[in-house]
Amino acid sequence: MDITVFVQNFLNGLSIGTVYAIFALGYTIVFSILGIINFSHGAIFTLGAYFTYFLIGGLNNGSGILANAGLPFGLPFVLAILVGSLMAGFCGVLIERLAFKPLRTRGADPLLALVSSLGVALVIVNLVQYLIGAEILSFPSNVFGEFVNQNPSINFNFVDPSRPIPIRTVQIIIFAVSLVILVLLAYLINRTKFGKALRAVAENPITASLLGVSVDRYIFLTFLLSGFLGGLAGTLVGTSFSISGPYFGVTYGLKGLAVIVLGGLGDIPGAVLGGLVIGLAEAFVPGDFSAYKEAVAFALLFIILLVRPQGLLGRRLIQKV
Amino acid sequence: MFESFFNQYGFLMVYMVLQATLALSLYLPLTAGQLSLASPGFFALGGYIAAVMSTTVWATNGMFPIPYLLLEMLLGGLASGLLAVVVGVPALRLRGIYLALATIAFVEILRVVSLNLTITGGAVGIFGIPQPFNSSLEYMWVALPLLIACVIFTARLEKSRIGRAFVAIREDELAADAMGVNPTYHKVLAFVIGAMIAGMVGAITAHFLNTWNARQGTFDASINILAFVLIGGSRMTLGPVVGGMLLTALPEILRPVGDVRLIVNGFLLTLGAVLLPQGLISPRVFKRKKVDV
Amino acid sequence: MKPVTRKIAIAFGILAATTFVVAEKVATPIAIGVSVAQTSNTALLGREQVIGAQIAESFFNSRGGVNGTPFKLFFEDTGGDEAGAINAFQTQINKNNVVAIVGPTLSQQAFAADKIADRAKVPVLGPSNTAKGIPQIGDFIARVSSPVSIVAPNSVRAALKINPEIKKVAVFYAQNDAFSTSETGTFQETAKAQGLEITTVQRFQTTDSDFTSQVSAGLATKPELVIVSGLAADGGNLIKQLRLAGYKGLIIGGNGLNTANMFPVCQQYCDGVLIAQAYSPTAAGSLNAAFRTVYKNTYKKEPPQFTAQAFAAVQVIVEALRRVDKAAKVSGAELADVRVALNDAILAGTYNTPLGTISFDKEGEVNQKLFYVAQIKMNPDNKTGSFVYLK
Amino acid sequence: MTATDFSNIETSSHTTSSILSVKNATRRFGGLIAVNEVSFEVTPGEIFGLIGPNGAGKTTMFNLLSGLTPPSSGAISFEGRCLIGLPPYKIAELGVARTFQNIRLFGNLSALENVKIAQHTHTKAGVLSGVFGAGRAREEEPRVLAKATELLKLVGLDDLAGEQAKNFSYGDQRRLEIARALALEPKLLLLDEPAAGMNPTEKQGLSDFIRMVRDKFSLTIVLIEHHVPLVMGLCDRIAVLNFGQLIALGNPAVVAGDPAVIEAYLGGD
Repeated sequence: MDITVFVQNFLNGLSIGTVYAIFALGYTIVFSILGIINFSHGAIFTLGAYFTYFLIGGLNNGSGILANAGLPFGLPFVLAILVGSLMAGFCGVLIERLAFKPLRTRGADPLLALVSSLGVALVIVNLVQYLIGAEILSFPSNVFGEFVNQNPSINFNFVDPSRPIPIRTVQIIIFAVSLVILVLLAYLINRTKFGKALRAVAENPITASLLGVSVDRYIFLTFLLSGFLGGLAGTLVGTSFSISGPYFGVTYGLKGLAVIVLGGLGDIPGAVLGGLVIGLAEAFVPGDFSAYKEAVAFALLFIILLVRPQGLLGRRLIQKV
Repeated sequence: MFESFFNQYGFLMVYMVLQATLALSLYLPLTAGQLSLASPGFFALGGYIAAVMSTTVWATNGMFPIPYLLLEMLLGGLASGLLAVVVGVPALRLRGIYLALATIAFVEILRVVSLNLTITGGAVGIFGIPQPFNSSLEYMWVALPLLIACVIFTARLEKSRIGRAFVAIREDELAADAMGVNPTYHKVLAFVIGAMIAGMVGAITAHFLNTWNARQGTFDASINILAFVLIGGSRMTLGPVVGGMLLTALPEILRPVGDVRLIVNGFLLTLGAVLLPQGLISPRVFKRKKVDV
Repeated sequence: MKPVTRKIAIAFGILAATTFVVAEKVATPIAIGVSVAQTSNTALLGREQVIGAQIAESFFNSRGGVNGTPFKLFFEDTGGDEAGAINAFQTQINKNNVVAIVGPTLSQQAFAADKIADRAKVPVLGPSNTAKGIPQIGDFIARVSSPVSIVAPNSVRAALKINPEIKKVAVFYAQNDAFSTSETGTFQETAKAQGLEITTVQRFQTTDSDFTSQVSAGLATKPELVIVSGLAADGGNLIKQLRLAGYKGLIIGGNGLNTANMFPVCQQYCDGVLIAQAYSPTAAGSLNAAFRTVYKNTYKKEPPQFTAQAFAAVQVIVEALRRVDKAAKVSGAELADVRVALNDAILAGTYNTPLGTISFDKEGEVNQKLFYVAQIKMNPDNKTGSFVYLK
Repeated sequence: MTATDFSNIETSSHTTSSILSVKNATRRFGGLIAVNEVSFEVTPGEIFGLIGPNGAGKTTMFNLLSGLTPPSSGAISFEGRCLIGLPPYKIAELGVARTFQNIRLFGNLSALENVKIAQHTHTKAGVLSGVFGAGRAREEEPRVLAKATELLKLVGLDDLAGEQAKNFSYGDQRRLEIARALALEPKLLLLDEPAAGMNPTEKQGLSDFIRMVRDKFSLTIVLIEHHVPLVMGLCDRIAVLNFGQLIALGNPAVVAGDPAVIEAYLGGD
């Protein structure tokens, strides 16, 4: 492969891969604590993008019942993205209280969480459609500031000066933001009391509660963090590509599942690795096979599961006899 | 009044029956403890077989002969069963949610492949599929017997030696293994029978919808069918049947609600899961009567 | 025979014996059905159609309806799938007792649902079904949406007029969209017929947003013309990413991109894109002017093609109804008779719609006189723009 | 004296008449060696005890015998047939049945169903035969029911045949597990702590019961047990494991006097 094309594909893969990773982390921490898959995580992704869009003062150009509505104020983008993601986080908590907690207290089959969160996802998507509309919403091109607006792509010359590699500036920003988030998250989980407790709860909720960790409080915080990450990923993708409507998060929701299972369910480094692997694999699909790009994540998932049934970094389940 | 009801809801009633049968295809592997979401893949395959056969090999101008429809169901079932063996033997080593995701991967791969083949008609799919009946309702002649046959088959299987082996694996795979039950064989068997049902339902549905395309076998369908089984009840044959019928009818029942009907639909789904953790139909409902007496 | 089986058999026997006994009458106001995708991920298109139909409803009712009798539109959501379309059609036919149906949104849905209406002898007018074979579903099926094979080639010729040096073409299309896959076939045939070399065919999905791999692979073949068949969100993103990756040549957008919804997606990068149109907001004609004004007053932008087509579909039914009504009063007549007469009237007429003058052949295929090629001109705000009609 | 020396003695004296032969069986879990070079033989008709402090590797040994865990090295043969590499259900088919230390009944199923399932290897009915109640199933089902009922009666649970296993008392669950294992019609029965959770009366009854079962079904029995008096009174021979190694093997009197055994029990637990 031509080195220029290779470098370009590699950078593209990293950029989308880190977003996959952030999104998938939201899935995986919930799984690590409760052993359930939250199907509404894709809808949270959508919500995060919508929240941020309206918080920066964006108007609804959709045809829902809130057509042409908007907030009377506009926050600076950095603040809006934080508040918007946090609001997504609280939606995650709300979902936990309404759809998961009742199941947990009844000791229901964990599979039911799939159905109850599916219902929630259906509500969110159709509520957005009803209130906002099915139309596409776009962030203004100067949302990352004037520099990005004036220089929408940057040419890199580090391989062959005669053939510069154009990379979208937004992609570079997203990559940088994602890296910062991942580092912060690594710190949070490995170094803080919250992180240690989180891991303890993930390891064994019963022991953790005996050790004095308030399991309920950590479940609350986990869903807050999960929703925050989902909403953040949604906003990042939204600024890069525009919000394509209420079904914006659905494809990411599905692909995120592939990411976490590929990496190993409930495994935090695994989600990052899975995101990067799938991002890169998609970027390196040869042009002639672009038809199959959509299937790459799943083909990879299928093959890797056959070789390593517990995913790349997952621990093998040892059944105690 | 009477026949206008059947004119309006004839399609829906047959569709409910077909979807209920499809729910059994997911229920069967679940009786052996295997959460497989592969049903829509086999459903799509069966449909494609019927669509291709009836528009090319057996193309007719008038009514499509019913024996050919039955033959297509047989072919769809067999092809799905065969594919299920190929996919099931490696995939069923996976457990729980890993298996679920691997089967979703299978459905997605099949979908993308069918988008890219000429024989499946790409994104447009296959249309103008010959009709064996004059109205939607008449499909009941095939759909209902298939459902009844599948219900009886499944219910009786559960009471038989093979069914006991399935349930033993669901309860405790390791103990079942130690009691002389070959887990792999029985898991694949349950998966294959489920796939065959899905393939047969697909073959009928292709004629019933008059068209077939890649959107028939998707992740969304996987999750819907799972909801059929869990809301209906995953411990008795009747559960998925009731769940499949009810959830298929729900968006239509809610039609008078207007614009917010899918919001209500989603809300009811969550409510159903939360309030009926055992599903609508559970063995406990039946047992309780016995204990009281 | 077990008792249960016998009961079922008896029920079927009764059913078979009692089809079509009661005759419904046409109500006042006259019921016309509109069944498009108001939910699901196809709703973006369906919403545009609902708006077009609603504008037509108030527009024509305020102009006397059907010779003085008002008509009423019944909206039944099809969702995005085939079964939903059939259920919606069944409700229109048997519960709302409509004289005709406008819908569904997708060609795949039409293949399923139109058959049902045809059997019930209810005329269907497809507002946006462009796939091959739609009018051939049955005698009662027609469409106002021109098949892609007619719309697409104009734009290739227009591109060559702008830049006769073009030799190499890269083609991109949304492979999960029925319209786009048919359209790209036509584009590719046209390009070959014009002596152009197709250097690459890249596929994507309408649900994608990241096209960097397709763009990289496509631009590696050094094309001088790029042809994109897709829908607003994906097509817009693709065009933006093509430009940001340094592509400077001409871009042709398929008919799916003929919507102002694309502008906020590709923003300033939409500028200069050639679009094959079945509807141009700037087209001449007093009716189009009136339609455009109503739309712009409410939605502050140019009406999209889907809206115009839905408007035209309702218009065709209303005008045909007027002719049927002149022969014999429609309101209160036998519903079944009106449906048959209406179908004949639809196919017989010529209609001066916002799409231009249209008529139908005896199969129900639309004959549209005018097609347009427009070039996108973006406004300085980068969120709005216009389609500038190319002569 | 080392474990290896024991095995040498054993192999030379029991080669021809043994039903079960374990040679240098070893199982590692990561760095931990759960079973280390253990060798012993069991003669037909024998009641063979396997004892040792907690964590000595007894249950791991059972898992090696029943195929649930493959040995890292070593050889295990049953009636002269090598068991290495065979999946558990194959070993069960050959005639090795077991119970579990942490009872693994099919909790949601009735006692009757639990026992029926274990007759799987002795029935052949396929899918169609089972569904139509014809062919093999027609002949097998009454036989399966009769046998299950008989076994439940044997363990005194026939009154509770229709009850869900998870609702049983601890002792009843142990009995049901034995009935289920017997339904396999085994030649070798592995009992993992059958007396755990039983009261003294029940324990006394258990000894008689195990002997009765052995005689009635001509079984060979290997059992793990903590309750020393029970083992001493019941077993023909005893093997003692400590930290995965075989430290003593012989008849109860000999083993009880072995200094290594006394050391293991006093020093260990």
